[in-house]
Amino acid sequence: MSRPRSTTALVAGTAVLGLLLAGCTGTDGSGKSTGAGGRIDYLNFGDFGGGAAPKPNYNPYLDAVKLSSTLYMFETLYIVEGNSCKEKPWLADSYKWQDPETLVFDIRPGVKWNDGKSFTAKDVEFTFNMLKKHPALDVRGAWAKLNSVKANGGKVVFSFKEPGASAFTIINQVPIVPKHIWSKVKDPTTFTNAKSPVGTGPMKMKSFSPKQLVTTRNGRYWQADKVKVNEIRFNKTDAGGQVEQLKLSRGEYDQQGLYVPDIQKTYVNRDPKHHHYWYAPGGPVSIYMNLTRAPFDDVRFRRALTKAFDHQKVIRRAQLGYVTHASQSGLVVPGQKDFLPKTLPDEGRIGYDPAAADKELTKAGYKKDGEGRRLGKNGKPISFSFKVPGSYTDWVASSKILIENLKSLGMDVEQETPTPKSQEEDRATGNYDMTFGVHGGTCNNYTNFSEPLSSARTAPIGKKADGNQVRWKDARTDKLLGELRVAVSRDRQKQAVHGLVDIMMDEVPMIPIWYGAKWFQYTTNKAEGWPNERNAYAAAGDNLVWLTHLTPAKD
Amino acid sequence: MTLLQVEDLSVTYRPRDSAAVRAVNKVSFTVGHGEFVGLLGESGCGKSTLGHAVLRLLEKPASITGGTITFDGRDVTRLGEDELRPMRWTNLSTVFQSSMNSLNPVITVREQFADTLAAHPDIAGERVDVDERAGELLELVSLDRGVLRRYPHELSGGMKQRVALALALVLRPRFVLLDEPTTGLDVVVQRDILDRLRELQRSLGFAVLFISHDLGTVMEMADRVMVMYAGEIVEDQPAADMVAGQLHPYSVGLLGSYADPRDAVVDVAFTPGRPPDLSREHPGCLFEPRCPVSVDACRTKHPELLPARRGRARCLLVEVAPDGSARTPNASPRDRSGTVFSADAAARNRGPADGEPILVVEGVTKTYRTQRALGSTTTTAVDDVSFALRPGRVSALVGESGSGKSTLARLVTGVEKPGRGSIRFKDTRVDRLRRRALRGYRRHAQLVFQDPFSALNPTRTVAYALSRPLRNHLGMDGAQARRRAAELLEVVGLSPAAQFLDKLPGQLSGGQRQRVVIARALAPEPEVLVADEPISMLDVSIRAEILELLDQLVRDRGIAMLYITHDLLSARLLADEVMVLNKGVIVERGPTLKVIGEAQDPYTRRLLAAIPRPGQERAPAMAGRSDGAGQTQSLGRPPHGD
Amino acid sequence: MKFFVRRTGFFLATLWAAVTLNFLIPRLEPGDPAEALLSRLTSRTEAVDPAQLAAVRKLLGAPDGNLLQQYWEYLAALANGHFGVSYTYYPYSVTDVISEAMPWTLVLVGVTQIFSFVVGTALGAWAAYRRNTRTDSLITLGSTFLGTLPFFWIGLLLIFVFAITLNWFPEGGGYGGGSQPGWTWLFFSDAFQHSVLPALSLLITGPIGWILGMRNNMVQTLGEDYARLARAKGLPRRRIALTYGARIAILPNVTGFAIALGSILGGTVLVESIFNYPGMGRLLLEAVSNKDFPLMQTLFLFTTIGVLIANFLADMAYGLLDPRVRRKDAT
Amino acid sequence: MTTPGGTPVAAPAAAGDTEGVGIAALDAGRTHRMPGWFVILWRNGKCRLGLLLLAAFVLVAVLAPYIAPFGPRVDAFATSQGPTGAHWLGTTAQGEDVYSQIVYGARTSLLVGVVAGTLSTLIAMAVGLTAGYLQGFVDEVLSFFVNLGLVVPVLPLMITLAAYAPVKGLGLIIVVITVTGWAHGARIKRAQIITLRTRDYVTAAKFAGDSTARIITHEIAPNMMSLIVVGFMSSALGAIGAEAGLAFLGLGDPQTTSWGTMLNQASLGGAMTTGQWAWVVAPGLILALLVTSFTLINFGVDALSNPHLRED
Repeated sequence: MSRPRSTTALVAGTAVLGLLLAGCTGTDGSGKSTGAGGRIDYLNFGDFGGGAAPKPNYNPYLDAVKLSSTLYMFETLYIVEGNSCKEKPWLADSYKWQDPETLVFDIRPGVKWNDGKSFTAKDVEFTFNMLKKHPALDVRGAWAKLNSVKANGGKVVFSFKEPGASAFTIINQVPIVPKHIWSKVKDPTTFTNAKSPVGTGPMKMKSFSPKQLVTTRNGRYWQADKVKVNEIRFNKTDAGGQVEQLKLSRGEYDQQGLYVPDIQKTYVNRDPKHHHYWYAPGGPVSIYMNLTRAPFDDVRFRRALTKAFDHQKVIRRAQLGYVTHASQSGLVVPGQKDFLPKTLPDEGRIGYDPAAADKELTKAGYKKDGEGRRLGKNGKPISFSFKVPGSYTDWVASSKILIENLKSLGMDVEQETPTPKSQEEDRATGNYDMTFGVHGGTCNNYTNFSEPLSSARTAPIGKKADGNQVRWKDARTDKLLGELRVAVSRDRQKQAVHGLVDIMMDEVPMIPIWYGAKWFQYTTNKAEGWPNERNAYAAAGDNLVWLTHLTPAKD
Repeated sequence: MTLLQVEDLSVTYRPRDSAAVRAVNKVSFTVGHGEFVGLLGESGCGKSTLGHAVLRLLEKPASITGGTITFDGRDVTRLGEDELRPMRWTNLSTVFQSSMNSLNPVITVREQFADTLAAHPDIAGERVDVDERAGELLELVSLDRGVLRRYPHELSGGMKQRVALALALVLRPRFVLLDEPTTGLDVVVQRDILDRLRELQRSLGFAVLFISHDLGTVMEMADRVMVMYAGEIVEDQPAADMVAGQLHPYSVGLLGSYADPRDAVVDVAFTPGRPPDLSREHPGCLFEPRCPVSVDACRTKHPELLPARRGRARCLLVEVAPDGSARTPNASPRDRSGTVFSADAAARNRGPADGEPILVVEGVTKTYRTQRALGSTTTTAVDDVSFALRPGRVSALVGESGSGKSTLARLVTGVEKPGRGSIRFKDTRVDRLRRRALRGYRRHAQLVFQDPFSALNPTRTVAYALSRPLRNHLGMDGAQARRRAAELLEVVGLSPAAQFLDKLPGQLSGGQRQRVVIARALAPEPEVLVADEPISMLDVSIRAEILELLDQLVRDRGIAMLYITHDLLSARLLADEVMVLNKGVIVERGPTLKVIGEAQDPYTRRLLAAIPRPGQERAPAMAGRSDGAGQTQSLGRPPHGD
Repeated sequence: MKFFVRRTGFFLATLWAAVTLNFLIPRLEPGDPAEALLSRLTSRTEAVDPAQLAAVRKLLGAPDGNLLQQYWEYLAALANGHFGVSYTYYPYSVTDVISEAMPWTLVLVGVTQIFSFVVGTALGAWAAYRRNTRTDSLITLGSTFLGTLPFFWIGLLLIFVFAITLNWFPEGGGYGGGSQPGWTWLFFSDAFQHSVLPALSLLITGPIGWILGMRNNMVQTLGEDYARLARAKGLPRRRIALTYGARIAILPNVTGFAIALGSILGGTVLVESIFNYPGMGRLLLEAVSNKDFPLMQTLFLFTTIGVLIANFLADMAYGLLDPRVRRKDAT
Repeated sequence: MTTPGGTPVAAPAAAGDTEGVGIAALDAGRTHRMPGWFVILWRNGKCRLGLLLLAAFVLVAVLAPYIAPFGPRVDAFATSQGPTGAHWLGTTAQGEDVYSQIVYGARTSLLVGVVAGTLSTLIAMAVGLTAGYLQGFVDEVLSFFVNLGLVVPVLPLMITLAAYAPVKGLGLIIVVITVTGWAHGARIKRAQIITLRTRDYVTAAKFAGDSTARIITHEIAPNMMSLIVVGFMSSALGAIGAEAGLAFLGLGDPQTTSWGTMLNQASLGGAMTTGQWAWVVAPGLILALLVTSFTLINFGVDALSNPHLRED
């Protein structure tokens, strides 16, 4: 970074003032500090949520307002690791499908709440039944599937209204809270849990200020031996893009999840040895076509378009190389490549081939006229709009490249840049020709496919659809989704997913372009063992998993 | 014994964005110890600038560009502000033109005395008792000591003026410059203050330079009078001598503007034209274009201010007078036709006095309610007034400011509605007209305004102003209206009309504007004309000109006119019948000569006494003034900003 | 009496209008607070989970019923002083959140406003006192020039120079992460350090309006007859400048100052947003972007009341300071 | 953001018999073809500089496609570059040419200034003139709205409006600025018309049979010209500043190239961390330059609004 010399003169006048007030700022980021017992003294993490003026709130169900430290204090029965979607036993040892409608967890013995009380199956039973009583807390919608939850000795029995395979990830996203505390809470929906929150997690609260939240190691943790961090300090990250990027580049955060332009230059190059990032792929950002309108209702047209887009240019130019080429399959690869049919070439990525696209379009009956305009079936030049939220500058830049691609095929495409809100609204009500949408990206493949494709989720044009906003109606898809929903075994699941992937590839209800990136930066000054591209044992969001992998830095 | 000697003093305004103006040009004069010198001049002649220069109070863009001001042997022009300060107020004291604004509004009267005394400890004494000293002075000017505790806004105009006078005398100065000290005050108050002033001057023995446009006052008060025209002193004579015989033709014209309304034949002179533009060079006599007696040499030779008789004069004709006598040969303005307006006692050649009235006002009463912070007060502006207007005849409504005469003008023209009583125009009840009908009525009843500077829209040409009533009331089209507008201009004496049609009001002199205003009033060929003080805002030298025009119109067109004025002289000149209005009530009425000649009501008599008759034993101060403080401002064209 | 009734009437009517406006504007846009809140949490490359949305909606009791009904409930709640629960800071009440932010804004903006006013008025008076001299040109042109610089841009440059390049001051925030808010010296010195840059950015442009206003008023009063008479009286220049110039010229500035104090929130949004200052301005921006109706409405309400009170005080102050208006209606 | 005191008042004229000077200035105005007010503006040195500067901005805005080397949204260049020969002010994080954006940004600022300035002047005139001329009940009602407009906190209102309007774009910004910015002008114009409506020439126009509307438009409005110009100037200036501020806060239309959006994107795009000072400094300076031109013109406009000069 070049510092203009002239600023020296500029500030000379105020230097006196500055000296009077001198004193350094910010958190000390670079010092190495490995304390007793081979543990790391503390780590500086990024934001802890809660808005501009955070208030203590450690109610794990108040998704929108709880502070991030909550994620380190409460745990779930299993963790479905977000990268490869592997199931990791956590507060439960193991599980078994007694029958397709009954799931039984064996509770891990010896787990203690951080107040010293034992964690039991009763706590799980209490937690789920509390959510039943207060639907506002049931943020994952568990009780849409559940019939009852009962503790049975060291076991907890979940019975579902119908075969509940697809609910597995949902059940395991519910943090378990202590019955002995929460049963006394009058109204858990307004309970902030602000005073020494009791959980099973590796960290517990130490102090809170709106600028900094400090958690400390929970010595009673059931896998305390794996936690090598004495303290995690969460720092309010609200100074706006530039300053936070700057702090990051100074190494003031040991872990952070920021959008950083030109990260190689502004972050990694500052300390290539210790500054690292891993932008794992998330849900695909796809081109949504309004399937009720011509020519998007023609599968041959859609299929031709899959080759029409220059993914690489979008990735390189508009997305600064932070993202990867999305597979047409709808799955996130490479994480979920196990679910892909082995026969699928290049994991479903379709390359840019404008000549082929042109040929296919012509073959499908979309000829060019004398002026090079692509004509629709009605003989009129094809003309439509591409809506993109105006304030998402990278999306706008991406859409420009995509529109250029379409224009080079002779189509007249106009970019429209409404507000994000109205773009969402238009997409939900079907008031668009072509636009961007995001789908999938979770470990629950049923959700991944049913949200964008299930005919049950869609709505007529003009009505708000909470899913399937492309308006895809296909009996085969619905049938496959039905199978997937109840498929308990991984093989059965794969089978159904294969079918859905085929639909994505052949019928092209939408065209994934790139995978949204999960911003994740970390330094290895103090701690090592962070998940990354080479060792993708967990996703950035699996904080409990990677926290138990961190070790003090060796050098 | 000379106290103040001004030698070749010139003052120039150099505004940033227009040409320089030599407002005062090589003025020389002296003021002796204890002498009372009057400086007479019409608006724009440079008299106030001269006053400010003498006090060294000029501010940018004006500055002294030549000459000396010697006070008590010291050249004031060479002194720095710090050297000047001890001289101020102890030697050179002043009362400003607009005393309404010459007291600091946010501190009490006492404080304004106190700071003056504190600034001059050597004269006032270190431990002067402010209350005692100031109180004493206030009593001198007939004010209660309690005034000391008041803020300026709590005082009336007259009281403020007295305070200013008292303040001017607090350090017993040797010289006091009085710049129009009573302009804008009511007659009686003026009279009182000036009497007081003269007494004090005699008893305290300070010298006075009294600047005023008010001829009567100056003549009465001053020992010696200087007349200023276009930045120069044109005449300087002992007051008595000047009354007896003016040297300069301009002075002749000025003094000729007055007459005693009680005389059987009343002649008043006027001097057509306007002062020259001082941003340009003029080779000859500056008064030449307006001079009734000029000769060829006047056009090329600039006259010097030379001794003449017991004073001085700046006129070639005086210079060449063979015997050096002061009497200018052939200088009687009466020799030049069209510069005198006269009325004699005989009945005028007008409509019959008992003709059928065209407009009848009956028992009209109008009250106003003024909103105050707490409650409201009611004022009766017009109380049970009745009169009638007849074609070809002029009825004058005479009264001071606040007498209700302007309210009557508004009632008659339908601008306002009376609370009680009726106003009938032919068969129409004017007091009941609404909107459209009112517009129709105005085709028949028009108004001539007091202030020609405000009555014409500065952004609209003469042709536009005249064409509006023609188009609206007479339904003329553009071309017709323009033709008719030209004819109207000729009627009011603006000839050739083509020269005036496309001018903006700013390019016309006050008199010309008033003619345009009259032409506009005539445009719809009204049967009733209400003239609200049509001459009070004009310079004295041209007033009679407008009266003559009005007289002619009434005679030629058989218009019924309501002439509203505070000035019995002009009423005498124009009206057939006079009604004297005091506090909303008509106190005296009758044929003009009878009311004026045999005034019964004390109020009428007081008004009569206010008319200056220079040279006569008792010449009460009162001439070109009227109601309201706003007048001073609009009397002249507005001062120019930088 | 009538004056008082009119004034109160205007006060209430304005309040009502502001409150109504405040109710209506947020409802122009589609979407509800639950969506806004969740979209803040989820990046735009994640699909929002409908179950989560439904839960949050239940939690916040998202507006239902028709507009009129909502409006009545809203008015009734306000009338009872129930400003509601903030959506962003659920389950904390709006007053909780605002009361925490208010001191920051009041201190930062209040202090700088007072300072700006004092310095600006003094400089303006000085320029008028020395009018048409080099001092005058320096002050007038200098402040005119500074006045043209975009205020938020100055803020950015200050951060760039003093925080990023020189690292003398923190880049933003009200205090550092290490210090715990409280009545401790440590915290105050930390808070002070954090306030230097935002205060500086306010102080660079703050006095300009006062300087020019004061100078022009005073040049005008010094040109009045009373000031000229004061000169003629031979009063010392200082006395003329102070009693005949500044004393009168300051009156409109005082009124302006009261109003400026009232509109603190209005002026503070940009500073607080640039410097992440934990005050009401940033709270407002956040409330707006999160569709936190209760918070936004309350902030808006407080601001409007602040302005109204300030206007009222300005009227009063004018009456006290200027003997001329004591007798007149202040309308 | 708020500057007290309003438009600076020019020093009043020195007292004295200076009528001749005033007449001379106005006469001189008439000898030119230009309207009198323009001549007075042009004669003032500072104001002339301001007018020339503004003219330069207008020229740049009109000729933007010829002056700017690239389109404002052409993102075909290397991203986040510092100033180079090809890109005088460097490139944005999206690879757009900063200099070209500066050039095109002039269009936005001027457009906002002119359109919002005109609109709020028109509203202010319509409301102020009607209220002031008609008085009575109409005045009460309109004055209420004016006072309301004056006390409603403007910036928060702007932010709320800008954030919640269902459409984004320059049009919205202009509407928001207009809606929030007319009250002050209306109040001044109302006060002015109250003094003007009692002028004799207005009464004279009534006597000449002119309608109320005609009196307002033909008799009164021309005499308020300088006030209207002043009002327009300050509204335009306010609008330009407000647009930049709103855009900086990210409430503008990011697809519009304006100096405010540039600053917003520079801020988001890490211009400071990547050391691209030109990207940050240039939009601010150029905005300051435009404001300067308005301020300079205002010096002349003050001479216009000086009552001594304005009245006939």
